[in-house]
Amino acid sequence: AGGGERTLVVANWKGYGSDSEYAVEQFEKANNCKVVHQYYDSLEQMLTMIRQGGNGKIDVVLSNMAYTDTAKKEGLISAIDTSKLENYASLQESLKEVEDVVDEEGKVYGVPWMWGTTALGYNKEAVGKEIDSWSALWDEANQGKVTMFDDHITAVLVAAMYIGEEDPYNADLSKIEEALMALKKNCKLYWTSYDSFAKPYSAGEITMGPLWSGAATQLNATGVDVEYVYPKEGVVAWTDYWCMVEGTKNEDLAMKWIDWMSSEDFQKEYSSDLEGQPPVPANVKVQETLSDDVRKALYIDGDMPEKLYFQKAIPEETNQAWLDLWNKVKAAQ
Amino acid sequence: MKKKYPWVRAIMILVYAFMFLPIGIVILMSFNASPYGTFPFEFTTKWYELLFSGGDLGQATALSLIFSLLVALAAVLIGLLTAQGMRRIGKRKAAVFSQLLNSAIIVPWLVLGIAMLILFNMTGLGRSYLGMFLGNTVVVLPYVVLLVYPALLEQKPNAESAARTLGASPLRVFWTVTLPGILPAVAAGGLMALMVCFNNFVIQYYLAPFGVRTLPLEIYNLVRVGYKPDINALASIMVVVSVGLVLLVSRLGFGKKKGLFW
Amino acid sequence: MAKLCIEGVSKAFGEKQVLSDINLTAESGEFVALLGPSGCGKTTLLNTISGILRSDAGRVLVDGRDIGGLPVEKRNIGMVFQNYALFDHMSVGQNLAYGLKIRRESREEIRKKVSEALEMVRLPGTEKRRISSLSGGEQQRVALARAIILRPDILLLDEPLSALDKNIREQMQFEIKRIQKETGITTVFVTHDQGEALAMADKIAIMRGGEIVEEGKPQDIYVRPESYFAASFLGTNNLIRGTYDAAGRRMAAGELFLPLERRDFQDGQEVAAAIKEEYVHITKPGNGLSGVLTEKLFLGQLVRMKVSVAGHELKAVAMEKEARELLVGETVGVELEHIQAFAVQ
Amino acid sequence: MAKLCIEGVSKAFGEKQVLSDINLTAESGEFVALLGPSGCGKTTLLNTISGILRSDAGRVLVDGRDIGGLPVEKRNIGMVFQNYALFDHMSVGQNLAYGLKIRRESREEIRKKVSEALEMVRLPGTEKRRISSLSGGEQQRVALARAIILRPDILLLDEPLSALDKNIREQMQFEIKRIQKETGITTVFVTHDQGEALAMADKIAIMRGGEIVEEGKPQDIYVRPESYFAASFLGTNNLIRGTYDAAGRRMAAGELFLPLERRDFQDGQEVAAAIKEEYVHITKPGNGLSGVLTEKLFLGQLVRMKVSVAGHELKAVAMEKEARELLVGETVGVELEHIQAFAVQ
Amino acid sequence: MKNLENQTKQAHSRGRSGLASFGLLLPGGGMLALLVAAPLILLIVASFCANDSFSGGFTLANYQQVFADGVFTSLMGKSVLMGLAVTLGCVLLAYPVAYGLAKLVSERARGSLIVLIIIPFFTSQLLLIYSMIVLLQGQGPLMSLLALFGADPSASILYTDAAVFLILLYEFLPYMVLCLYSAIAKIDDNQLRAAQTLGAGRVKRFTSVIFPKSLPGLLSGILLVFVPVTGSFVEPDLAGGSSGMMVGSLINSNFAAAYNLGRGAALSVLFLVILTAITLVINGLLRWAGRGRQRL
Ligand SMILES: Nc1ncnc2c1ncn2[C@@H]1O[C@H](COP(=O)(O)OP(=O)(O)OP(=O)(O)O)[C@@H](O)[C@H]1O
Ligand SMILES: Nc1ncnc2c1ncn2[C@@H]1O[C@H](COP(=O)(O)OP(=O)(O)OP(=O)(O)O)[C@@H](O)[C@H]1O
Ligand SMILES: [Mg+2]
Ligand SMILES: [Mg+2]
Repeated sequence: AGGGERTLVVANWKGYGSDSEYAVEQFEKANNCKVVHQYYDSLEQMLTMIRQGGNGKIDVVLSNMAYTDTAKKEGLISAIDTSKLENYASLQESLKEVEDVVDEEGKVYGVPWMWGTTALGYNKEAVGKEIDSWSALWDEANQGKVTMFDDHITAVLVAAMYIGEEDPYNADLSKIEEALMALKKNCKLYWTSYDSFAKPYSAGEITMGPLWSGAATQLNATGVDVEYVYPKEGVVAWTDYWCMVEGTKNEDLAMKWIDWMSSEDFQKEYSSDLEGQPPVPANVKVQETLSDDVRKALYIDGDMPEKLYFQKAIPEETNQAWLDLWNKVKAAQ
Repeated sequence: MKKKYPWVRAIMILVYAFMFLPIGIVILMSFNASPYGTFPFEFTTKWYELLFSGGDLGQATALSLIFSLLVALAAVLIGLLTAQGMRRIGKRKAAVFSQLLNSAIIVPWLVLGIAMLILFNMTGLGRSYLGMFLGNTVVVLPYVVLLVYPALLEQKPNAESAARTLGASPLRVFWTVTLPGILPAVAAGGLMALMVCFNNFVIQYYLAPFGVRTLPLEIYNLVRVGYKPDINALASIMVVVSVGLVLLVSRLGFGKKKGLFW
Repeated sequence: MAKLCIEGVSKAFGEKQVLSDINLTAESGEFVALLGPSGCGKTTLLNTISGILRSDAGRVLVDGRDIGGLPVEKRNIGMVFQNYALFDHMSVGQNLAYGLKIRRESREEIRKKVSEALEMVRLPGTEKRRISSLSGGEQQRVALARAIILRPDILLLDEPLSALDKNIREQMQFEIKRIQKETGITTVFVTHDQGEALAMADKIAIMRGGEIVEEGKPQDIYVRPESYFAASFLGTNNLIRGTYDAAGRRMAAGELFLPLERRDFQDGQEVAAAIKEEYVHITKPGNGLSGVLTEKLFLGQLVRMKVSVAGHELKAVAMEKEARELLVGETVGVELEHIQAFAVQ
Repeated sequence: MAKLCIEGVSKAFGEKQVLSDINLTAESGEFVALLGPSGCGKTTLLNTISGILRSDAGRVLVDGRDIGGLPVEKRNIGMVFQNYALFDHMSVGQNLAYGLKIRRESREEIRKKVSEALEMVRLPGTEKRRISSLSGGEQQRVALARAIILRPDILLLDEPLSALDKNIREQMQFEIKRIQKETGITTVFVTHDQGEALAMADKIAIMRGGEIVEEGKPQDIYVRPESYFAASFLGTNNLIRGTYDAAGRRMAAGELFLPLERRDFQDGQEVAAAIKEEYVHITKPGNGLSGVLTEKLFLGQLVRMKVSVAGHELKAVAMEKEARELLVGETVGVELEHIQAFAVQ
Repeated sequence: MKNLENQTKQAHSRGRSGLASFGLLLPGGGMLALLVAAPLILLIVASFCANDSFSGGFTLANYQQVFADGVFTSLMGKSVLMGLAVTLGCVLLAYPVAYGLAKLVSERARGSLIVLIIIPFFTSQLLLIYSMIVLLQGQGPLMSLLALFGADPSASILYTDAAVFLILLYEFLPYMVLCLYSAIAKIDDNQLRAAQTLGAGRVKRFTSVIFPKSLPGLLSGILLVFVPVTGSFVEPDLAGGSSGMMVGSLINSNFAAAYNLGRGAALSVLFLVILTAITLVINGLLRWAGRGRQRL
């Protein structure tokens, strides 16, 4: 390594594509620089990271749509000149420049990278029939075999879809509470991480529950059969955006990184790495060229669900209220 | 005296089995092909290959070991000073001080970790190596003192005075007489500190600088993406090495000196 | 080889006065034994000499030089403790070399001195042994060697033999005495075994409640003590109270009349007498006073007896041979010797 | 108040045979002292009697009843340990009441017995005291009281006095003997202080390497031992080797000829003799053998002397009075008594 | 012996020693003050502050909110029960083990056995929790074994409070063993023998000698077990199933899921106060029991 080599600091989840060998090596070679990853293990931590001492240290950060709004409002990330990105045009239009990533002046703060869903995963063999509705979670026949994602937002949204709320983000909390209490009776456990779903699921302790699409992909790829379906009531979805940290000294490199992450080469490679929990690539060209097997593995082979509720920024009070509600449900004996 | 208390012996065997059963599982799983620890068992060594093909796990282990060693070292040094000071101020005042140490043990790490983070953020120290080091040290310090202080009190009387009459300065007395006399307790304290720090997820979770991953944090991260049994392989190696060390040490007869612990 | 002078040394722990105005001199090469009941301040006195404790008042002079200002390690005073206080994490050789190494003597020198010292305490070639592998008596000798190897001006011994069995103890008494004579180091020896003090010391100082009551040569102080405390403390005594009869130059205790050597009492003055049991001689009837033998207990070398004389029961002791013919219940003659009498304050 | 019979008791720890075929009887009310060098198995023997250890072979009978099958707590055997083993988390009263409470005696009864027992050991009214506030001698008495309050059939004492000062020790010897007489409890007493054993016991058993070498009345065993070991172990001895001269009915050791009482040796047989130092009587020249006094050491009651006779240096001891006129360097007469001779195996 | 002790005391209670002792205690004491006391005070202050930046003025709102929905009270109750159960389990298992270590095993084996009991913790704690889960889960080794005796292999106790209990017991048993061992090792063998010759059987020996004399060790063991168990959250989250939540998770989620400093602080303060109170009560009860045994 030469003395004048520059270092690009990237913040992301661990094992989420960007830290794979091919991603890092190719970029380093092409740009004669070094790439260092900083991992966060929650999006709150991601925010705190940039807030405290992250400025000037972290150059690029991957953020969930729901959190770019906060980051943007707090001035933690800077606007991106999308015209300088070669691959921006190829990205899925519906994900670009949505409310949470642009400001009043129309400046763009996040470049879509991947998206995925939280739908219903189940063990077809154990359940013995096809499932197409969230109501299966509430079905007494599945008592003791159900799990729920231990996340107040997912929990509220799923419950809202189950009871048929028009706008899940403004649902009637008392009804939600009722539904979640009912669900608790059926639930064996609440899962918190990939492992805490995968282990009991593969051991047969549980047979169904809300699941990340990437998690389902990885499970299938490692030999554990799981059906992943989009329930008719709707599906929670999330999008991850690349953002540039305010005050970075490596703006050029950061832009190149974002471009590289959006590129066909990279996205295609990552999408085919089925054991790496790959979500759906935002690059349309990649989406089109994916093999049928991969499309199937990513659950984008058939019709996409009509009702796709993207996780978006919610006000602080709502967040606290949902959390309190979820804690109350969990605490109930 | 043999064969007295058969039920006590039975419970001992049971408890030791209980303590090493999960270890057995870890070792078993490190040779099991299934990444989720499910049966049927299928023998493989691929996790060991994966482990030795490099990667973050090795780095995290090295970091944790070095960090815990440093923390244990600092805790032993400060603990020695503290214990010596406690002995000098007399039993009654020392009792008050050990209450203070106790309180550092009983405050749950969760609460303490958060409270320290708030303090560090206020003082501008924030998440940093220094903060993580201080936090872990203060958490293990009481274990060291509570082991070393009684040993100091039980020191063979007069040996220190004897050394003085032979011309040794107080400092020299400490190094050549006091310290060797309490070495088993100091070793026990250091070991305890090492273990507690090596395993301390909570404090490190709150105080580690961003991007710095000690072994507990690394495993915590891995759990989110799905950890592979290469951790089991790592743990198996560590346990086998430490059990081997213990047995070796006892063979060599260091353990014979009454009570390596307490 | 130095003269030790303790002048007016006092020491209190909090309220408690443990040493009050102690004066004591040990001539160069002299062996002084400190004797006294438990808690009288013997250890405290040694500690103020060695510097482990700082006295509240008074001076400690070695060859006329006040060493009060020096820290322990600068005083060149050797000390042997009751529990030996050996460094059990070191070998015998390392224990002996400890002080020499601090003095930065050369390796060769150290090796030589260590082997000489071990020879002196009759443990040659034990340099490599672990302390824990030595018997009590051997440990004691190592402790002694460690103290004298530095050729201290003064050697202090704090009940060095009290943890030993009788047999090894007697042997060690002999060894210590021999080594002290050979090296000529001025020595202060604390014990509460009288036989030990009597057998070993050139001079005995008797302490009580933080004061030195009396000092003198062993036989003098044992047979002709100057204080009632020393008289009653040393040996096994018959203690008798009575009044002085100036005319008869004797004391009267009920019907028992004891002739006294001391004459400086007034007629009718209350007097306390101490007669050591071995100075109550029991003989054939007709000699001296007349009494009845009431008890006889075989102790091996000696036989302890009790004899009833003029309403008093006196303890007596005799060699087995002499007591052989005396039978319990018989009338016997009783001769008293060395009656020590003191005025009652 | 029971007869204790130990029949053929053996015990090994692993390879090491610690007791070999021990036979010992203590008559009802008898006070038996076990005497022997350190490590000879005294404690082990007591422990097999009390049941703390299980013997490998042999029987322990109390009044003819084999108690081998009973657990310790059912044997009704009292024990006093060297370190007292008092429950220091309880008061004196609680310590004494401990066994009574287990026997579910009534509160009234317990209170009465505790206060009586404390009276017996001369510590009345100390029920509420903490153990740590008692002196060594007082603790010893509490331990004794705790053991006898249950009126055990047998009382075992394992070096109960070895941690005490000489003065308290003598006092306690007397107390223990008195209490044993008063209660009449059959007692086995372990010590390695000969004076103690001689003064207290009705019978002494001498142990060596896991065997009982000899037993007998104190004075008998001391003065007329049947084994060379007992002869040389008890007291301070002059040990002399020589050959038997059948014609002269004496043994010859160099130029020294010792007349022997025992005649059952063959001419020229190798013989070992032990003469206790107090049976070497030093007198005016002319009596007995002729020797030269080489050393004299004042020990208080006794004076220890060394005398050179016919090329042998003999230890002698005498009362101060008798030794007074003997001067070192003078020619003296030496009379020997109680020469114990044994064939050398 | 007594005056020997005195001597060492003397050696350290001389002039200037006050200052030197202070110097020795400074690093340790300072760390405790700055890193334990100060943060806790800060936490208490935060719990009474209206906003997170310590500038909102005094308020009780945080505490009111904590008690508003009853979640805290029920979780606290459950956690305390779990804490008590695990502590009791540890005590019951640790006493025989500590006794065996201190009095039954050979000197040679003792050192190794004591170190061995903490060796499992040189792997990661999280890993041990997972392996316990593997052990307990349906179709896992334990259930498969039990199936041989006719149990239903898929009906495991995992994801119930019993599983959490077992895991916590596993994690904290060594602390209790070590504490009790150190206390029991100090008990004089002769005192136990003396009790025996005075007619005390096993139970009586335990209640009258071993228990009172190991009380200090027991108390520190309880401190080291009860408090962390009650505050645990990883174990119940992983193995407790849907009803497993304990109070630690509540505190954690208020700091991690929603950064609500005031509420989290109030929860922490309450938690600490309640735990301290319970610990004091247990202490008192045990001391009373230890003493009660000995009354005349
Ligand atoms: N550090 C101390 N603080 C308070 N009192 C003390 C201290 N050291 C000794 N003493 C008291 O001073 C007195 C004399 O103690 P010292 O140890 O000198 O006695 P001693 O003559 O050596 O007795 P022993 O023969 O028992 O060794 C005792 O009453 C003791 O309790
Ligand atoms: N538990 C044991 N295991 C192995 N050897 C033992 C044990 N207990 C005692 N011994 C050995 O048995 C022998 C006799 O020991 P015991 O304690 O009975 O001697 P003792 O006559 O009481 O000695 P002392 O006078 O020193 O108390 C000793 O050599 C001792 O080392
Ligand atoms: Mg003393
Ligand atoms: Mg013994």
